[in-house]
Amino acid sequence: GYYGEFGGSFVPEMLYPNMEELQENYLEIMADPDFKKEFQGLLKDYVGRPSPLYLAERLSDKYKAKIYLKREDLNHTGAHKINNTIGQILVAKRLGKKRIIAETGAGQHGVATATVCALAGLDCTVYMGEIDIARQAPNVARMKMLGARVVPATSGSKTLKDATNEAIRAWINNPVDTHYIIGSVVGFHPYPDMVARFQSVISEEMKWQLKEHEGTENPNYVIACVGGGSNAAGAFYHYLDDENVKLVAVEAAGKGVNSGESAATSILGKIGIIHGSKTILMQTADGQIVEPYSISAGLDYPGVGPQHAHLFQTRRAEFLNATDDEAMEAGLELSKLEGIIPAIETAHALAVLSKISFKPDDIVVINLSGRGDKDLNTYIKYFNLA
Amino acid sequence: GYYGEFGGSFVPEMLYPNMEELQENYLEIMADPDFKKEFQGLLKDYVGRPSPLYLAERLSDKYKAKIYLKREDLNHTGAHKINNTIGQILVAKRLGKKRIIAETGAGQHGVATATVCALAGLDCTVYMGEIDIARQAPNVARMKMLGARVVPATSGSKTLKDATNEAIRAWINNPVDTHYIIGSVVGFHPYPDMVARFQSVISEEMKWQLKEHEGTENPNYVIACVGGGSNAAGAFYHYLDDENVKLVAVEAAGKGVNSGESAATSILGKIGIIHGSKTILMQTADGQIVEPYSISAGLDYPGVGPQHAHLFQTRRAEFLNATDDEAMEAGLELSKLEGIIPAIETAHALAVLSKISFKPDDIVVINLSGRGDKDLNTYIKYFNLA
Amino acid sequence: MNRINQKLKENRKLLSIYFSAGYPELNDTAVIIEKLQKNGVDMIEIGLPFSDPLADGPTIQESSTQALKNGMTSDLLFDQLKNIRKTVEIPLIIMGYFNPILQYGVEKFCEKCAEVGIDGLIIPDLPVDVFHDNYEEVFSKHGLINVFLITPQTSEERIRFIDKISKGFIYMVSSASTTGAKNSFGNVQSAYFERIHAMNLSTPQIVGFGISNKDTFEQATTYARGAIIGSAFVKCLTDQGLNGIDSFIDSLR
Amino acid sequence: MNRINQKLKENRKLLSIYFSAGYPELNDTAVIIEKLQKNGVDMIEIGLPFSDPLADGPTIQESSTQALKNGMTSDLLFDQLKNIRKTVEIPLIIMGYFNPILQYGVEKFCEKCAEVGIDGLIIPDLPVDVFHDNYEEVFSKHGLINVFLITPQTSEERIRFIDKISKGFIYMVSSASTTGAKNSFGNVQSAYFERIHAMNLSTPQIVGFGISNKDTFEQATTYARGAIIGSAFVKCLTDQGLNGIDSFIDSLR
Repeated sequence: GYYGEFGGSFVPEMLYPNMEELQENYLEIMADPDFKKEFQGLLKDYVGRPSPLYLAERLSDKYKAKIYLKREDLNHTGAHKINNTIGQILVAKRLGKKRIIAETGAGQHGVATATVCALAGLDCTVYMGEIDIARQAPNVARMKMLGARVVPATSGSKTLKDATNEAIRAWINNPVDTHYIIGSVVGFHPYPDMVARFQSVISEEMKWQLKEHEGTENPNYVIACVGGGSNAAGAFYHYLDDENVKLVAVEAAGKGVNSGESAATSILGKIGIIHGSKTILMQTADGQIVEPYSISAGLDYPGVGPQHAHLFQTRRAEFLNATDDEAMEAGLELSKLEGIIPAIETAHALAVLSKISFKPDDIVVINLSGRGDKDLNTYIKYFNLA
Repeated sequence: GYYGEFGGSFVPEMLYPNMEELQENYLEIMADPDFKKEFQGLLKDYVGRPSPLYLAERLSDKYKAKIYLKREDLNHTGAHKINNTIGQILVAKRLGKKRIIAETGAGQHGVATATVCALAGLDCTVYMGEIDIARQAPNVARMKMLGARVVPATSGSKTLKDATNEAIRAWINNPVDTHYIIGSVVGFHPYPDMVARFQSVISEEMKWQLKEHEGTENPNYVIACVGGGSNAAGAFYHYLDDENVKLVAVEAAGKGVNSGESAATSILGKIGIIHGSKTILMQTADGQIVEPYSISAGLDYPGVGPQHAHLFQTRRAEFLNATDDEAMEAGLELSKLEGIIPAIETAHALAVLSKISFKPDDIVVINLSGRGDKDLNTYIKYFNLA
Repeated sequence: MNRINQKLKENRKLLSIYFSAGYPELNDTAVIIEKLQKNGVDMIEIGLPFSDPLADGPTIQESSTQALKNGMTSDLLFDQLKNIRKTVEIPLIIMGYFNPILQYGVEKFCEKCAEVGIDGLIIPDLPVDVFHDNYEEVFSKHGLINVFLITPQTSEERIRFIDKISKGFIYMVSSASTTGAKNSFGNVQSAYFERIHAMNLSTPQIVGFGISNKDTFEQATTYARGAIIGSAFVKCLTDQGLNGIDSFIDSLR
Repeated sequence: MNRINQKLKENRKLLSIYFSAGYPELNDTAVIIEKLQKNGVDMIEIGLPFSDPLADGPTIQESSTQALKNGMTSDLLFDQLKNIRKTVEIPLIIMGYFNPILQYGVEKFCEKCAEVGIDGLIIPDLPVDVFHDNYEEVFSKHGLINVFLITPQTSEERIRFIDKISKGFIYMVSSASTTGAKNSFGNVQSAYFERIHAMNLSTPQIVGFGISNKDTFEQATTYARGAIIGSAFVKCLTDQGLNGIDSFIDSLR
């Protein structure tokens, strides 16, 4: 349950039985051939995996390297989130759970959870900050179309962190027949490990796809954005032990790292505990958790997954960041050069292409974690496209 | 250029050279190994093909047959439209064209065209009815993000038919370096044939996928919605000669076939000429083209592709229809049973499941032509989900 | 001899005028025709309005739409024209899209044309080969000339073929465009006009599209037998009604 | 001997009260403590406010948020408590989430607790095993009792373990829930209370969560040594301020 000094299970006793049940069963369930078959089958026929590895020629020309995009945006529901929710719903079924709860920020994980609950015929409740409900109306509608209840989180800053709090509270209040599907590699053990394993299909595919395209499994760089960090965890997973592969995690710098409106956790955070996990965390000197800011609703989490904290501390991954402005321009650039409108989260990863000095034959894989349809309103306003 | 008595090239002389150039070159270009390699490569790495063939178990339980969904909704840009625009942009490049024009109704084909133009670095202008621009703002924004110009069609009823007229006029005014990417199996020869060939990848994949799942290439039924008819053309293509496979085309009945607000062309239409093609067409006794109605912006075309007219006339395909209400309920049902929110166009195809008497071991393939994200506002309003 | 062929023998540049039947008012059709003849116009294209006029620019589109709103139909047009030959001598051509004619029945349409004294048809979206294979006979039977278009992009081979099967004149589209008035022609048009002239075709050519005033009329008819004014005339009707006809035609000569 | 252990020896059902430090007003902390003692309360849980109180229902969440807005900090709390032992005899426990304590430094936090006369800590999100492995020594060194929670879902094996390492009392969470007042307990709670009673634990139990009035207090303490009232008391502070304290406590006995 630990990555170096990070991770663990700092949960209230009320959640101990649920945590213990998960910890004791998740690896066994995941190793079961029936589970594997069902999981792989749904990833293939329902999610649409493998997601392509696409050589972006015009982007490559511009940044003078061989740039591949791992197309998680093409997954069902439009982001990598579904890899994890498919996995967890199958775990929940095997644990005999009848109800599912989840938190969501921008609504992508909420949609991915509502989706798998519809598929499995399980009751679904999604907690979402009252403010996010108002500004992410289309995703709220998607969840309702899928039969989920969306419950507003009215405490705190009424965004992702508070939705997570509410989901945990809901679990405390209904511990027995309920499973909580966390959307990122955050929270207490075994969540960071379980979610990373479900997302590891990303780098698993990258390896054989790169082998097909380039004759080598290993790129020179893997670049991914990090909020909680699930897409990065999946993209890094099978490269962690190979020091030749440079791992680049990109955080949201908001209006500038030192502007007071940022989500660059690795720079601004200190070691602390959030949602049951010891990690790097944006907080006051007094240990109160600070609400981060980013134009992207999926990156404004005040912490980072414990494994990422470890990768940062050990320097195995390089942590860069991109401001709102840099991300928006990178999103527009990809749209115009490659015909792919990325999620604003993903656009942060693209924004560091200009900050790295590549060699011409460097192979770079950017994890294109999600599509930008959900962000059109933000793009429209920002670039005045209406 | 003809399907029975339907089809042909009823174009003004001003377009004769363009038409001739296309007619003389498209088959040769498409047969070229380089073209095939590039087309197949983009379908795989950029579009995300093969699209899965997904056995929808809960839907199957409900309708007592083995129901498969062909997941065109998982393609890049969210519908089958991209298969055709990828193909045509490669044709256009090989013809040395510098500018692309297209028409669009709901905006899906416009987005698919803007996408491939960004990818190819070609100038793109999309004609769209003034009314559709107002009600499909997100797709307009997507096109602009992708670098396309969106020009309002202000004539006639200011919707799809008129956008098509404007695109044809634009081509007449710029015949030399411009290619017109038509979005469906309509228009003059070679468009219906060329578009059907590009879309035929749908049934090509269905065959080997069904073989994998069921040990047979042939389903008992293939069901697809029909506006112009490109998704149906692709889904029927490789089954046309096998009379054991029942082909079902589903038209939009709007508020009822005889309500005066409908788009059920096969029932309401007569033989006539629209956009250069002889086909079945909704028109007045005096030969004026009638504006159809459907809640789905992608099905309200007053004609139908000439091949579909032929399939209707020869009874090779069965033409059914679904009203607005039936389609909306079917869309909600799929969302809640399978976690897939379909485009409202596609929902029409789903709506006939309750109208066909299946045998329990019947294999049914529904072409899930597009995802419903673009239709959320309509769903929200209709079901009062906000 | 068909009135068109007779007119083409006259030794001067022919002025032909297009307008949409039933526009501005439903029953203006015959009045406009009579006024045009009175003003010395040589030939008239009577537009049969269509809901989706692909080859037309905004001016003629709008006049078609208005004519349809006014209640124009094929039957009504024939009715409006039933006594036209009592007063009008000059060639009359119906210009319309193929679908309304197809719905009317091509043979029946031709019969009616002959009955009221129409001399020819221009159907922009009826391809030459389809006409040639299917409708030439019925047109001939009713003494109707079908007029084909050529454009700057039409190949020499195709122009020769059209020349061969044409029985009246060739409608020479001035430039790659839909209908609509221009103020002048440039070098591209001149080169095109010269190129066609140099082909020595046996069928006379009348230029259309983009002719709006005396200058463009003269440029267009440097080599051609005549020219057709459409959008500029429709615009005059829109702005000034039937009272503007006299001065409009006067300004062209 | 620690005041908690001493208090647990008294031969009556213990009433313990929770409130959030710095609420309703920043400097109410000491006053409330004194008033509670004066009213015969046996023990007090002083809540150290946290931005993200996972185990708490809306009432305590809101009081924490308001306390933070008022300017509450760990340092300020110790400052408010520095003279508390001049007037207050009953056991005082700080109840707070682990992150503020971790940021303060666990050892330094314990030192300050000892300095102002705090007797124990309840840290809901500090797991038993982490405490046991890392912090038991420093707590002991400063004479602090750490209080562990059990719930209806806690396994017998785990309860035995907690019983073994507990030095004061076990905080027996009445039901699967976050904090918040209930009006009564049902059969499920009774069975749970009986089940724990039958285990014959060596550590006394005090029940918390859902106790709001005389009835629930009595039900909760049928077998247990005492009960803790939190949300109901905080709600009383919200509604009536410090003036409501006397009658609130009075209504419980």
